[in-house]
Amino acid sequence: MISLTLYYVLMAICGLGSVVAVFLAIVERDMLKAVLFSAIQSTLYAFLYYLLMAPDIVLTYIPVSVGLYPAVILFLIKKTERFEDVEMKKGVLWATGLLSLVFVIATAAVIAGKGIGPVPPPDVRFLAGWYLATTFNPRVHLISAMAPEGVTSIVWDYRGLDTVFETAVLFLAIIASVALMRGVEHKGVYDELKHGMTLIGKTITKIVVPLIIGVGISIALHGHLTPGGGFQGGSALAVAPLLVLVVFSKYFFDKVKFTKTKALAIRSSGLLGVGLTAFAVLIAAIFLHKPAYILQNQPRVGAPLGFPWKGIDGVLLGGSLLSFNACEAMAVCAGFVILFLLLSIPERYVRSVVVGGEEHEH
Amino acid sequence: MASRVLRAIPLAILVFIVYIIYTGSATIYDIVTGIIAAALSSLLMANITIEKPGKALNPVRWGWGIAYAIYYFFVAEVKAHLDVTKRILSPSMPIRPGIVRVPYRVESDYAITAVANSITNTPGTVVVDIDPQKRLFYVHWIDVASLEPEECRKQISEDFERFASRVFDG
Amino acid sequence: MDPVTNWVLVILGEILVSIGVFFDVVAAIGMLRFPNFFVRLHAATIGAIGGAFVPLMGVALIAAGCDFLGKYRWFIAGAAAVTGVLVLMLAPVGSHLLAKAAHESRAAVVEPKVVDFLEEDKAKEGGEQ
Amino acid sequence: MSTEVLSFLFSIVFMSMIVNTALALYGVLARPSLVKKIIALTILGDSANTFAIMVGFRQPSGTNPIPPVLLWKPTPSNIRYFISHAVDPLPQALVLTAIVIGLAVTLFLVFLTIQIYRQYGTTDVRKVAKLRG
Repeated sequence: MISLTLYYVLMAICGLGSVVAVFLAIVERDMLKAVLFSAIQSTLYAFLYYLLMAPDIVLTYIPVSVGLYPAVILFLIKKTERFEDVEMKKGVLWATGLLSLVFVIATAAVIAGKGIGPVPPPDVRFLAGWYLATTFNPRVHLISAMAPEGVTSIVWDYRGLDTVFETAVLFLAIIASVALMRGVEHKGVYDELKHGMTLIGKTITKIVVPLIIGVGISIALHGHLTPGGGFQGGSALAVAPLLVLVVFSKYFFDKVKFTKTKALAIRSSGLLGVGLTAFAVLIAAIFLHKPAYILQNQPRVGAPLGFPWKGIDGVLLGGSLLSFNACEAMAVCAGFVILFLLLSIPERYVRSVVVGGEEHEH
Repeated sequence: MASRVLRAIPLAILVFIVYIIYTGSATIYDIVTGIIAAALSSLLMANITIEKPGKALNPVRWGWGIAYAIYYFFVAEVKAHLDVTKRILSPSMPIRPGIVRVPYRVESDYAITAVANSITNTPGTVVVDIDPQKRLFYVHWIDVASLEPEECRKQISEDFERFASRVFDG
Repeated sequence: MDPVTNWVLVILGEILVSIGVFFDVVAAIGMLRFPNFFVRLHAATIGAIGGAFVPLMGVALIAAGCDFLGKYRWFIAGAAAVTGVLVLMLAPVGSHLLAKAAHESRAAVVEPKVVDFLEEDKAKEGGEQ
Repeated sequence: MSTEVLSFLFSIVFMSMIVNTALALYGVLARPSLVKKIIALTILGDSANTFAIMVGFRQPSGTNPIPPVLLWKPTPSNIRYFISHAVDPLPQALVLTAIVIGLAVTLFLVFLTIQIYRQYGTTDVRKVAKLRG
């Protein structure tokens, strides 16, 4: 029981720590410091997710919220303003901060004392039990996803259509950002001495980037077996080009001839892969004159076709989940690369293209 | 293209090892996907990461690398750790910090990085900046014993350079 | 493996972890006592090598000596070793780039100091241009 | 006794998320800087996601819960153990897509903010409102 209490103590520390970090992030006038506090909050949340038994979330949340997102906000601060123009009294600030902490502890005590608090229940809802029972169960083959990873099964099999539409939202957000920067093309000559960080940083980045790519691919391709999947692998993969961008500078991408158009092509082929996998069984069924569903993974009642879930030597393949994960990782990674490439174009240059005509009016 | 494949080989081995260890199992599926992942990432990065593939597969260089590691971990690190620990724990805190010039004579990027990382990793010395044209490290030293660049080199980095040039240079 | 080797591995690993604990405490004291950012980096180095690399190697040895872990034994050992090597590679780059950025932006002053040749050389170059 | 301690500690996390949501809402609504609004918005999203995951958490009596990954052979007894100990996978699956889409939307907001700065030369919404006049 002591170990269980310790476990919850760690959770509570993460919660209280995140309150402090969020408070500091919100009231801070210097945006650089605010981003730092926000990253501390993200780290504490990631630890909290780990303690709440959500390893899948940890694997996406760490690259997204601790890596990509502060980097993007730092780009934003560099291109706009660093300080917020607001006056607040020191006394009021400290009182608010302390009051929020006291509020948390007091209300928690009240809730626990009454015995009606959000005690983690010993059981989950009936629906969750159903999902868990059918995630990987050869005995109920006709309703199972046949992959041991519960979260990925739900993402791509039980609620597959949902995920496809959410991928469309992601795609539209990125297309909209690209549209805002339309017509901006910037190329430069990479100079090893002038651009990027020092030689030491560059050499180590050269070694670390292939390792990050390897780990990202591992997360994506084992999504149906262990915590991981397309989103997680893609956001882990996106850290590698970001690292190259920060350490080597934007002009290095021009040197190796990796352009926005190429990234867009990779992204589109990833999305095409997602689409093809969604329709694959249906297309096969049309030729074989058999009934089938869109997004079908395993054989269902009245639809006898399906992806193989077991390879040679009893290797689990997870049916369509494997293909979905690989394509989604490609699409997510390339999508973020496009945005980083756009964000890294020098502001002075963009200004001359985007608002060049309109500025004369003022 | 052939040279690219040749360059990718040492990198692919490294990525494959990390892939298998990260995955935590070694079934056929892991090995097959591991080979794919290693080939993809190493072919993508080969021309950037590796210049001469022969160097990475040369056993003599590996031997010198192991000697470097043994010297580094059991002599240099131990000495530096004990020295700085003494400085931290002694009540008077005897420090004379300053940034000194330390010239280097090694050639390749990897050798320079290895020497610089060895200097930074030993407590008491941190490489603040590097000037590739003048071939100088600017090192923040916790106990400046000399202002002469050559004397500093002798005290800080000479041993590292001797090993690093045999492992990475030539 | 035979129990004697296992015991030797586990005890060696535990010694390394204890060394790591000692150096972590020393590094924390150093962070508090040292006067400025650049000197504190040296204490941080103790925390990264003596306080992270050495205990990670200890964890690798302990995992290698634990029979009950079954097939995960070598993976835990390997993961700890790879993490240790990554710390060894990345920690100095971090300190170096932090130091460079702090020196360039003058976010931290090099005070107290005996000498600052970097500042002098920069001033000289600025004068020449 | 012990369950009440656990309940108290879990309630702290729960209330922390409520306070974080309130602070983030204050940041989104009352702070003038658009950059600060974006930072607050992501904190708001993360706190909401944490709520969702906490809804799916469980505490099987006496032992620790396990993540929703079946790590053993799918025999009936293993599956029964899995059902009685694993946490709810559904909120995790929803949060997973929410995180990635949240980042994409944030990126779009970042681009919009940069565009506003290009047009008006400020990220302060009060000044932007005046400039539009």
